[in-house]
Amino acid sequence: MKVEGTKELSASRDVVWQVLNDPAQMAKLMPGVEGFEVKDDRNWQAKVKIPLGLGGLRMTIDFTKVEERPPEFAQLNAKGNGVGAIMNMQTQFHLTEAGTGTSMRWEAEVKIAGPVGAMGQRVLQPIINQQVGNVLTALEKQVSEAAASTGGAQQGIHPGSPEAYEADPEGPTHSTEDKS
Amino acid sequence: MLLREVEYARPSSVDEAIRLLAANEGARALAGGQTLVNVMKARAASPDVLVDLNSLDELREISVSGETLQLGAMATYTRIMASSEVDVSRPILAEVAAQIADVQVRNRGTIGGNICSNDPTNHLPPLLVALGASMTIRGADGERTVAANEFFLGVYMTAVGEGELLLSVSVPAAANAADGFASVTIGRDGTCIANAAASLAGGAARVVLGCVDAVPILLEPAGTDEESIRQAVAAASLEPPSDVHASAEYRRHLAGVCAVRAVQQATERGR
Amino acid sequence: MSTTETSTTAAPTELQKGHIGQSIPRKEDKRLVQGQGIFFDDVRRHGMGYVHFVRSPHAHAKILSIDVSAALELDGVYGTLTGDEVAIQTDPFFEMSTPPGANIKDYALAVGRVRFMGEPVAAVVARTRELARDAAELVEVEYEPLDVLVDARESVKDETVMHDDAGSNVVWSGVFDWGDWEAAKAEADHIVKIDELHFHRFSSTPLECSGALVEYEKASGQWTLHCNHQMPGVGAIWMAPSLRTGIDKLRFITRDIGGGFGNKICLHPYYVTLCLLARKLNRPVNWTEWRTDQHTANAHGNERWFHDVEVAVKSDGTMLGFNVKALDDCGAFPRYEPLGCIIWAQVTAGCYGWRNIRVDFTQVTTNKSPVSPNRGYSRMQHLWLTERIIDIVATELDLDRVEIRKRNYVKTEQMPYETPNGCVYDSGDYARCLDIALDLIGYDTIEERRAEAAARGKLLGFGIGSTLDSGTNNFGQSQMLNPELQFSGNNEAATVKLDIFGELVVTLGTVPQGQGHETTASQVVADIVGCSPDQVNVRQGHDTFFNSNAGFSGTYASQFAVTGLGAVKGAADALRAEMIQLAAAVLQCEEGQIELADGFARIKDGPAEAALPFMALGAIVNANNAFLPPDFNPTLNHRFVYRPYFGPVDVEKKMGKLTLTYSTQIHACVLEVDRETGVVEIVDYAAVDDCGVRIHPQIVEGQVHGATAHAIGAALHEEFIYDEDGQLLTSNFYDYHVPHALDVPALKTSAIESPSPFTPLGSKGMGEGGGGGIHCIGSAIQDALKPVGKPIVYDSCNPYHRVWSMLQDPERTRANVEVVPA
Amino acid sequence: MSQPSLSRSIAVEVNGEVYEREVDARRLLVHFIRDDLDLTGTHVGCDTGNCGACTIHLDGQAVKSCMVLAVQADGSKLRTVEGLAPSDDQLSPLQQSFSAHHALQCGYCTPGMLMSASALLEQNPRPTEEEARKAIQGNICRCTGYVNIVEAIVSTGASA
Repeated sequence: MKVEGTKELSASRDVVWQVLNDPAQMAKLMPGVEGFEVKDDRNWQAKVKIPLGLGGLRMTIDFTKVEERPPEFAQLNAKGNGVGAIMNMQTQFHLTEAGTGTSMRWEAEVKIAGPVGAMGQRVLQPIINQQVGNVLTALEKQVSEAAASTGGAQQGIHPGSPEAYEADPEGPTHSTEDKS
Repeated sequence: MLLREVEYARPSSVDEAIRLLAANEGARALAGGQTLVNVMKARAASPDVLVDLNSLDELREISVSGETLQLGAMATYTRIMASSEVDVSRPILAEVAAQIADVQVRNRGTIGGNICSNDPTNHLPPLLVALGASMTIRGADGERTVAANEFFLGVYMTAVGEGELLLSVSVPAAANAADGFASVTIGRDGTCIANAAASLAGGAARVVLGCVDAVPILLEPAGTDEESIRQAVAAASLEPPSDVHASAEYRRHLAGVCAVRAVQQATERGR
Repeated sequence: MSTTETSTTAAPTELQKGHIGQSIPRKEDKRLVQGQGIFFDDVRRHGMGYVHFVRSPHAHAKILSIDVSAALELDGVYGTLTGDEVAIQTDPFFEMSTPPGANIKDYALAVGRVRFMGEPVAAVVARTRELARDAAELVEVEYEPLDVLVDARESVKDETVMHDDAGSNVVWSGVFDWGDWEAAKAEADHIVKIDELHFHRFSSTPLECSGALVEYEKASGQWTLHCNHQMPGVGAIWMAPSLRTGIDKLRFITRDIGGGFGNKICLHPYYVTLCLLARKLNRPVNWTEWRTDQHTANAHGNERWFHDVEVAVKSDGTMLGFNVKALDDCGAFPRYEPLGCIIWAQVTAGCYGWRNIRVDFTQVTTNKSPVSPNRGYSRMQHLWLTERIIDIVATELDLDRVEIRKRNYVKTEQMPYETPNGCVYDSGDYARCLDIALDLIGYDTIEERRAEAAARGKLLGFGIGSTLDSGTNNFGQSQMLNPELQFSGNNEAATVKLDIFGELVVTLGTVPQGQGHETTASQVVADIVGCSPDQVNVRQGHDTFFNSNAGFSGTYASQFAVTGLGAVKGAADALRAEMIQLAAAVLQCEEGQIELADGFARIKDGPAEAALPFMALGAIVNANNAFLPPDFNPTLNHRFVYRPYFGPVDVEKKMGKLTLTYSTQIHACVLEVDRETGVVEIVDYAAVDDCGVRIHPQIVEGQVHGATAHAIGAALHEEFIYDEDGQLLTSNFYDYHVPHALDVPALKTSAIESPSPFTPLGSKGMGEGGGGGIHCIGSAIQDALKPVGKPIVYDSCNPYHRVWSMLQDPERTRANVEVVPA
Repeated sequence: MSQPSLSRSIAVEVNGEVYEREVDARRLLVHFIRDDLDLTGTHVGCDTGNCGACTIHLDGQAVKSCMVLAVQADGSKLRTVEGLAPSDDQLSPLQQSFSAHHALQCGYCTPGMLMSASALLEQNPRPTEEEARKAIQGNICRCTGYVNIVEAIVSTGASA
């Protein structure tokens, strides 16, 4: 299933790029995240309980940065292993400057395998749209927070460099999924 | 067929139910169970605690007061079909309830369960938005009323938050209201591939499409003639899901056909 | 409403017709209407464990590792089984095909690689059903996904190969060339070309899913399978060598079965896993398949493409022959295949008299659930092709669909009629059945009804589906696929005995799943031995230890009325002869003077006291035989193996008698299409059946009703649809819509009886129905849509969205068809 | 206030007899009837609540027992197919009509059909063919094509 769209973000492209490349911040975007572990700057894992309304779907998702052309393009693959569901997602982000903000064009190819598929495509597709929507709202919030706190890109520390992570908040953060 | 472990409680009052829902993270109300139990069988999404509402008889009442027909959240489809109050004050509700699934499901399934599960193919969400219904929700900090077109937020997601309970649905009473409902189903009276509801009042038409998105899509066409209805549907630039029964293009086309037929039925009923 | 006209073109066999031919209340009903039936899941054993399978979410992947440790630690788990244990303890199931298909390795669980979504990878056994599923979710399997093949047209290119041992995806291929196609092509006035037709993948989805309770007795090495396998004879032939045990160590017991329709023939992989578990854990194990498991991983019907169809036809509509390439998709493992590559040849000509037919047949594997014979097995697909050809030729050459059929039907006077490939159509009157069907749907008022419907914005159409139910396979046809196969002919066994107290006890080798064998068998015995069916106790179901079964025992392929009842008749005849001989000895008279009637053996027109109740005969043989002469040792217990005579098949020319009898089903229907939505509604439906002498008319009519409902579901709704990743999108009744009571119109049925000259009772096997409903609904849809650009129906399944797209773009479907002057 | 629990003890009257059992909250009523009470006449034919083979009467109403939790049946009166016949050797008019009209072949859907049909006849003793078809719309049969089942129900009404 192909899902795509564009999102206007208030922060500058560098700030958006910084968020997209910071596993700790990206992990917080996932709905119902209960914990994450950064393996290296290209791989990290998030434990999530995706809120599906009638209950939660527990999944362990492994993210891999596949390709990047800072600060304009990033491609991310995600492999989710849950009970009764295997998710495979390729996502691409194209960032272009739009005045002081950034216009982000994103595409995602989502594949669900296993008995969850038995719920029927016409229920799954809206659910996937919904979850992608949640990720985008969380990204927007994350990006505006980042823009506000750094007042623009921190000089001298490249987001990819190891020191950038020492000052990271410890342990799993609470779910950022706002109360609907 | 074999559910995950789950905790179960059967409160004897609404307030007790609300306390249980608020006190337990991952708790979910169990009404008729005709959707929730099946989702739990697939182990796709499982609540941790089930709060069974079937002892709360006060939620099964159907009553008319003044200009409003009030249906308790636990009113079953069978009870709605047999209710003289519904027949007198908004008969379309009984006619559509009679098209839902089969006798056994209608004996257990409830109006509250139907709209709170909000499966995109359900009959009642688009109908209640078209009728301008409103939902009464109670939580720890009191009651509030939400209009139908703000009630539905996503698949299996509504304005009813954690620790809250839907008490009832109120529908404006209008004996010979110009209401209509049309659908294209898998087999006779089967699951809806596309559906639409319409309610005409004072020359204006509320047309609501189901099955084309996670939530019912409310259209307010310029007129009630076929051309305005088709334009309103086109203007909505729908992106319906595609599945084995209908491509996005076919479902978009069916949405237009159902909208026109629902308005036609409403127009005839209104005469 | 049903009308029955009886026309007997040949004299009925010498039986005094008493109970045969009557629709007596069924013996099976009393227990079934009280919920006292015994289905396999109703059988309980102390300490039994429940099995849950760990199934692959991928359609094609390597298995890198399986870790059952977490599952074993869960409280209440008794044990597990994985593919590597199966590969060590068992041998792959024998394959019927020639290379490359012969080299496919098929084990009870996936070994090294998974090849379809839902394929069992491991099994877990626990104290309760729920615990077994919990534990199954704790088994960690690491996969490496591979390219997926979901389209036979891709698979045949062998760019991705599913079975390395075979080296190709082709299971079997061969060319059948009967008559002289080139001559027919030259003689034709027109050649109608059809690029592609598609028979879709679906199955009968019996309401009771598969399963078994399996016990193992360490002392004797005996397995007992309380199960719903519908062909234990062949099931045991697959399982015993795989389990490296004697075939007698596999005792199959069936009691009641909730429908089979062919979908319960290829259960041997599951049953071998259960046998291994029962032995490993030394505890009875129950496996109950759930609906989603059955759709994703049990038994699908054959999906078949037809390419480059050429039809040689004269201007007056006389059909000379056709040439086609067939591509059959058998899913991940052949199992009962490649038999489907030849079974269709039983009805090569369909109902028609054309003499020149060429079929280039290939069967390939794909990453989809393995196929198993499904009601109408392989003949339905081919009959659909012949009926599509007739309808497309009629539409393109503006010929009347009724006249073109009557012109080309094989005529009654030609029967027994030998087809171009050596089969013999025994009896029938196709044209007469068609007339009755057309009369039932009010054919003569069709045009008025079409106009009236058009006024309501509805497109009305009528359709015809003429099919043959070939019954009683000659398994010798398998030698046309693989000459070394030691399979030919057919057989079934039954035992009839007169007990010490005069009760008649019958045991069958067959495996009824609703066909009423206990009742029809009692009717045959009662008429032969001279008593009432109530005095005949037919033991329920199948049990290997009855010792009343044979290699081909089971209930499949529309053969019970011939093989099953043929065996019962043989045994009853032998018993009858011995009873007469004994009575004559006791009453001191000539055997010719004795008659058996109303439960007595008596001297015809003799004094009342010169009558021995059956009990007397039973008592003499069992407990009072001192006075019998030394050379006369009656047992009153006769086992008979019925064997139809076929003679050898010609393997080179691929000719021979491939089946014994041919029942006829002619279906006709009227339907309306909503022009705006493509929704189809059947407004009139008739099915006419001719299956020779009917033992129990109501049971025969019930089979026609059931086959029609299956066909209506398949023609409009039921399809196993896979996405490009090999994920099944219609994996349960939520999206796989099976017709319910409001979907099936009131069916009008009628029947004629053309007795078969080749069978003991003049009866013919029937019940599969040849897909008559699929053909006639497709025909009616094409007729209804004619005013909107004459679109061509090219698929056997036409849900609303496909009908709608045909309405939007008729040209796209017509680009498939071309009429060329010869 | 009743605290949520993983299992409960329940008392259920089935065909006139009261059964008391401790049962897991997650256990479906159909499995409770079949496995715990050994009343195996009620069957399972699907895993999405579509087929109706599990239909029983719960407090006088036809329901699918695969979509009710066993714990929900505490204090209720159930009737299953085993409770339809007035006595062991005498069938109800509906059961007799099913046999007379060959309204069953394999018998797997029959218990559920009988429960739906008997619930209909209790409310509407003389149903039309359309009413009979609507009453069993939730009961799938794969053998009979419904023709004889509808005839058996309508004729039971007619001769009542």
